[in-house]
Amino acid sequence: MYQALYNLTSNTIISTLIVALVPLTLILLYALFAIWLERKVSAHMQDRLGPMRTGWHGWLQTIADMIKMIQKEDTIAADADKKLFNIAPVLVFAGSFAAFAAIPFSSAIIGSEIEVGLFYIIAISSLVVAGILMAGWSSNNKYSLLGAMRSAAQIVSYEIPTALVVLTMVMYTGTLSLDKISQQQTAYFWNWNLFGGPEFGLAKFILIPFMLVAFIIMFISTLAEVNRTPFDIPEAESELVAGYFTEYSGMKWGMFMLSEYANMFAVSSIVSILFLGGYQSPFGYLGNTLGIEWLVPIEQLFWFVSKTLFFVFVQMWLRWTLPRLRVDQLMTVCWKYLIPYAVANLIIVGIVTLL
Amino acid sequence: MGILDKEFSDGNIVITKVEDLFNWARLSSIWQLGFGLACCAIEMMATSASHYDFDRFGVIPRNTPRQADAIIISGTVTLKMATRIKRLYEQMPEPKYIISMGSCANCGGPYWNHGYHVLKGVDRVIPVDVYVPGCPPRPEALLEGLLKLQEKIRHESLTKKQA
Amino acid sequence: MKTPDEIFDILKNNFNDDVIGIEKEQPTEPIIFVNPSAINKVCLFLRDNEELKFDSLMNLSGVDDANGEKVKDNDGSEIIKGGTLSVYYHLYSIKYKHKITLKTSTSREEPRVESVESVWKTANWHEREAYDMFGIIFNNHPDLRRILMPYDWEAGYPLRKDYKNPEFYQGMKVPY
Amino acid sequence: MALKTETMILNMGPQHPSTHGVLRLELELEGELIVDVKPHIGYLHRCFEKHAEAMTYPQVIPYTDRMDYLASMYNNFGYVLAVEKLLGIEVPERVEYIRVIMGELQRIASHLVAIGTYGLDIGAFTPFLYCFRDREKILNLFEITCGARLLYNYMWVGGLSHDIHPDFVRLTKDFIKEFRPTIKELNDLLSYNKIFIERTANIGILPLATAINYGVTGPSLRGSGLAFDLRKEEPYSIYDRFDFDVPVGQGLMGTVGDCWDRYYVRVLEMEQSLRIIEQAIDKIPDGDVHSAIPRRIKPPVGTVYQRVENPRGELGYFIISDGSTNPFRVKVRAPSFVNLEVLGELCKGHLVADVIAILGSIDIVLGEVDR
Repeated sequence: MYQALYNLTSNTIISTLIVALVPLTLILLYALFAIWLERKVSAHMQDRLGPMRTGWHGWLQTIADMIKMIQKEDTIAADADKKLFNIAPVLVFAGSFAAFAAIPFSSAIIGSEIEVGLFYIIAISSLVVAGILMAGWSSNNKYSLLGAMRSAAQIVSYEIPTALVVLTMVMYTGTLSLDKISQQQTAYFWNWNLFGGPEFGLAKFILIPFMLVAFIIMFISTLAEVNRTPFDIPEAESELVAGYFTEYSGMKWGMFMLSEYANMFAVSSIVSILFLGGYQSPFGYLGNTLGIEWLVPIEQLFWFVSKTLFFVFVQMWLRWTLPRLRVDQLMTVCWKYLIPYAVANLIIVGIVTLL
Repeated sequence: MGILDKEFSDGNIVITKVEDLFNWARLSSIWQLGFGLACCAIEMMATSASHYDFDRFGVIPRNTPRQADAIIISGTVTLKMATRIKRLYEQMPEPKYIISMGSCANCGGPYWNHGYHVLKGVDRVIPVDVYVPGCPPRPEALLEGLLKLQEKIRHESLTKKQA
Repeated sequence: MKTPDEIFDILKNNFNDDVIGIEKEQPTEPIIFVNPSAINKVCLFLRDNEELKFDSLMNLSGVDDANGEKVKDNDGSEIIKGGTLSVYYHLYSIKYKHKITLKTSTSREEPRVESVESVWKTANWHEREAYDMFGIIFNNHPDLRRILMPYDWEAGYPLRKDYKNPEFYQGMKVPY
Repeated sequence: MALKTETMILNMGPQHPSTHGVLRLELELEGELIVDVKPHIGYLHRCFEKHAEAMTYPQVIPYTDRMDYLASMYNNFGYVLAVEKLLGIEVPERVEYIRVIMGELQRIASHLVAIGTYGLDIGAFTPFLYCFRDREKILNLFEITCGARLLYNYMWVGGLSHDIHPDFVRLTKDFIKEFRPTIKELNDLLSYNKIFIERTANIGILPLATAINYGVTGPSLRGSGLAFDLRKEEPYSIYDRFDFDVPVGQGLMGTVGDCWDRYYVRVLEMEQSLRIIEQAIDKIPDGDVHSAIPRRIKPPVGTVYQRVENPRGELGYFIISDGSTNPFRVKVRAPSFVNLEVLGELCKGHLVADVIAILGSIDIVLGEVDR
C-alpha cells in the first residue's frame, strides 16, 4: 500500500501519513467499540442494561461521547505547566498507537515486519510512563501527582516480569519477530506455545506447565501495565479522584481514554501472539480446504481479533469483579511473587529447551 | 457554552445540521459529577443503580469536575458548602448544566424558616437549568428531570439570538 | 449496679461543696448538680472509682436555660441578660450497667466550664459543639474551635434563645 | 545526616467520591504515609436542634427522618420512644410489633448501603449495585406501607401513621426467602475475596479500651470484640421477647477490631435482623395503630434521655420539656458524630488508600454527623 501510494505521489511524507491514517482509524473504531462494550459488559454483569437510548442498544453511545468531548471547553488550570500539560496526552496516545505498527494482524496485514518487533513494542510502550509523569506533574494537582508517581512505579516494576516472560519465549522460539512467532505455531491449537509449541516430543509435555506459569505471569503483569483493576491504582477512583488525568477535560482526556483502550488491545494481542498462536486458526483454514487463496488472511484476521477481544473481555470481566489492591501490595505482588517465579521459569524453560 | 455556541449570525442548512448533531451528542452523553450532598444523594445513587439505571441515558458519574457535563445538586446546600459548590461549578468546562434535585436545593425545603445555616435555594449561587421537586424526589422524578434537561439541550442553537 | 442516690452519697462524701445537690422531682431521671469548676475532678473520680466505673460518656449537651431577664434591644428584638447556661452529662458504666446524669450551670455572660476531654475523648467534639452552639468555653480543651458552623461565623451562637440570624454571609443572603 | 523533608497537606473532600457525603479530611502526608488526619465537618449542618425548638412535638418527627437518612425508621423510633417516655403512655402491642419489624428491615437496608459503598471504596463496583438491588426490595415494603421510599415519617407518638398493607406479611416473608441466599452471594463476591481481605484485615485496628473511651458504639464497637447491643443491654420496646445473637468481631482474618471485623459484623447482623423479623412477623396481634395517639401532646416539665440501637450505634435523644407544646431543647447523640471522632486515631501510620478503607468501615452518614 505504501509502495502504491509512493508511486502515485512520489512523496515519502504524504504517503507515510496516509498509510498511518489507516491503523489510526481502525484503532479509533476499535476504541469506540471497546468503550461501548465495556459499558454493556459492566451493565449486564450488574443487572442493568447500560446505554439504551442512542441507536440500537446504545451502539452510538461512544460516538455521542466523542462528539460531545470535542465540543467541550479545554480548561487548563492557571498554575499548570502548559507545555507539558498539552504534550502529555499526545505522548501517551503516540506511545500506545506506535505499538500497533509491529503487530501482525494476519500474515498479510502487518504494519512493519521488523525483526525485533517484540523488543520494539516493549520499548515504545514505555513512552507512556513519560507521558503519565508529565501529565501528573504539569497538572499542579496533588491527586494527579500522587497518581502519576504510583503509575510510574507500577509500570516500571511490572515491565520486569513482562520482559522476563518475553525473554523466556524469545529463548524458546529463537526469534524476536512477532510474525515469525505466529508462523511457528501454525496448524492446530496443540501447536500453540501455551501447549508446549509445535515440536512434538517429550520436551513439549514437560514444557506445558511452565508455559502455563509464564502465560499467567504475563497476563497479570500486562493487566498491571495497562492500569486495569485490580491494578488500577494510578487512577483509583475512590482514593485519587481520577489519578493523573484529574485536571484534563474534553478531548485531551479523551486521548487518555482512547490510549487506555488501545493499550488493552495491544497487550492482549501480544499475549495471544506469544501463547495462543496469534493469527493462527486453531482448526486449520477454510480457505486452504476450499482452495480459496484470499480467504486465508481474512480468516487469520478473524482469529486474531477474536483471540485478542477475548482477552480484552477478560480484562473487563476482572475489572467489574475484583476490588483494588493497595499500592504497597501491588509492589509486593510484583517483586516478591511474579519476578522470582518468572526468573525460575526462565531458567527451567532454558534448560528444557537446551536439552 | 461550547466552543461554537452563538458564534454564527445566521443559520443555514449546514449549521442547523451540525447543530442537531452537536445537540444530539450533548444530550445523549450527560456525564454527571459524582457528588452527593444529603438525603437526595441516596436517591441519586438509587437512580444510577440497577433498578433505575441512569446509564441507559448515557449518564455516568465522573469524579472530577473537569470531565463532567452536569452537576446534580442533590440535597441541602449549607452556607459552608455553598462556596465549595460555586467553586466546583467554576471548575467544570463549558457547556455545563445543573439539575437542582429536591426541595432543599430548590428553595431551602423544610429548612426554609429556621435554618440559620441553610442556603435557601442553590440558585442563589449558581444558575439552575432544571428543578426537580420532592423531598426527596423519587428516582422516576429525577429521570424526568433529566429528560427535561435533554429537551432543553435539544433546542440549543449555534446561531446568535436576533435582537 | 447503684442507684443515683447511692452515687450522690459517694460523691457528696468525696467532694463536699462541689457537688451541689440532687433533683429527683423529674418524671424520668434524677440529676446531680455539680460545680462547673470541679466537673473534671468529679468526672475523673466517677470514671476511676472501682465501685462506679463510669467508663462511657453517652452524651454531653449544652443548654440555654433562658432564665435571665428579657430586655428589648435597640432594634426592638428581645435579648436575654443574666441567667445561666448549663451542660448536661449522661454517663453510663458498661461494667455495672448503671447510669447517671450530671448538670452544671454557669453564668451566661462569662460561661466557663472545666473540660472533661482528658477523661473521655468523646467529650472533645461534644464540647466543641457546645462551644459552637452556645458559646460555652471549656477550660483546658485542646482544640476549642467552631465545629459545625463555618470557622469565620461572626453572628454569635445559634442555639441561644436570643440568637439573631445575620442578613448576609459572604455575600449570600441567609433569610428566605 | 538525615534528609530534611516536608510533609504534604492533601485536602480530601468535601467533594470526593469516598467521603460518603460532604466530609472534608485534611491529610498530612509523608509520601503516601499518613502523619495526621483532621476531619472538618459541618458542611451539612441543617440546624436540627433549632428546628426542634420551634416545632411542636409531632412536627419534629419529619426532621428526625432527615438526620440519618439511611435509617429514617430508626430515627423516628428513638424519638417517639423518648416522647412516649416523657408522656408516660403505653402503645398497643400491634404498634410495638410493627415498629420492631420496620426497624429491623431498616437496619438491613442501612447495612446493605454500608456494605455496598464499602465495596465501592475498596474498588469493587459490582457488589454496590447488588446491594442496591436488594435494598430496593425493602424500600418496596416500606412504600406499600407508608408511601415513601426514603424518609417515612412513619412512627408517630403513640402509634403509627398508617397500618400495614394486607399483603405486607406475605411480601415480607417472600423477601426473607429471597434475601438469605443473596447474603451468601455477597460473602462469596466480597467478604471472602482475597484482595478484599488483604485490603481490610489488620488495617485500622481499634482496641477495645480506645473504642470505649472515644464512645464508639454500634458495629464499630462490636467489631472490637465487645457484645454491646442496646437491644440486649437495656431492651426497649419489645426486643426482650426475641431470640437473637449479638455478633462480635473475632479477628477471623487478622486482628480483632480491624476493618474486616467491623465490616463482617454488619454482614452477620443482617442475618440476626432476619431472625427477629421472622419471629415477629407471625405474631403481629390485631388492633388499632391509631388508638393511643394523644390528641394534644403537652408533656410535663422534665428531662428524658432515651437511647436506641441505630444501625450505626447508640442514637440518643435528650429532650428537655418546659411544659409547653414545643420541646425546650432536643439534643441528639448521633452515633456517626461520635464514631467519626476516632478516625484520626485509627489512620495514623497507614497509607492514603487505608484512610478510605477505615472511613468506610466506620460507616458514617453525614446528615447525622452534622445534623
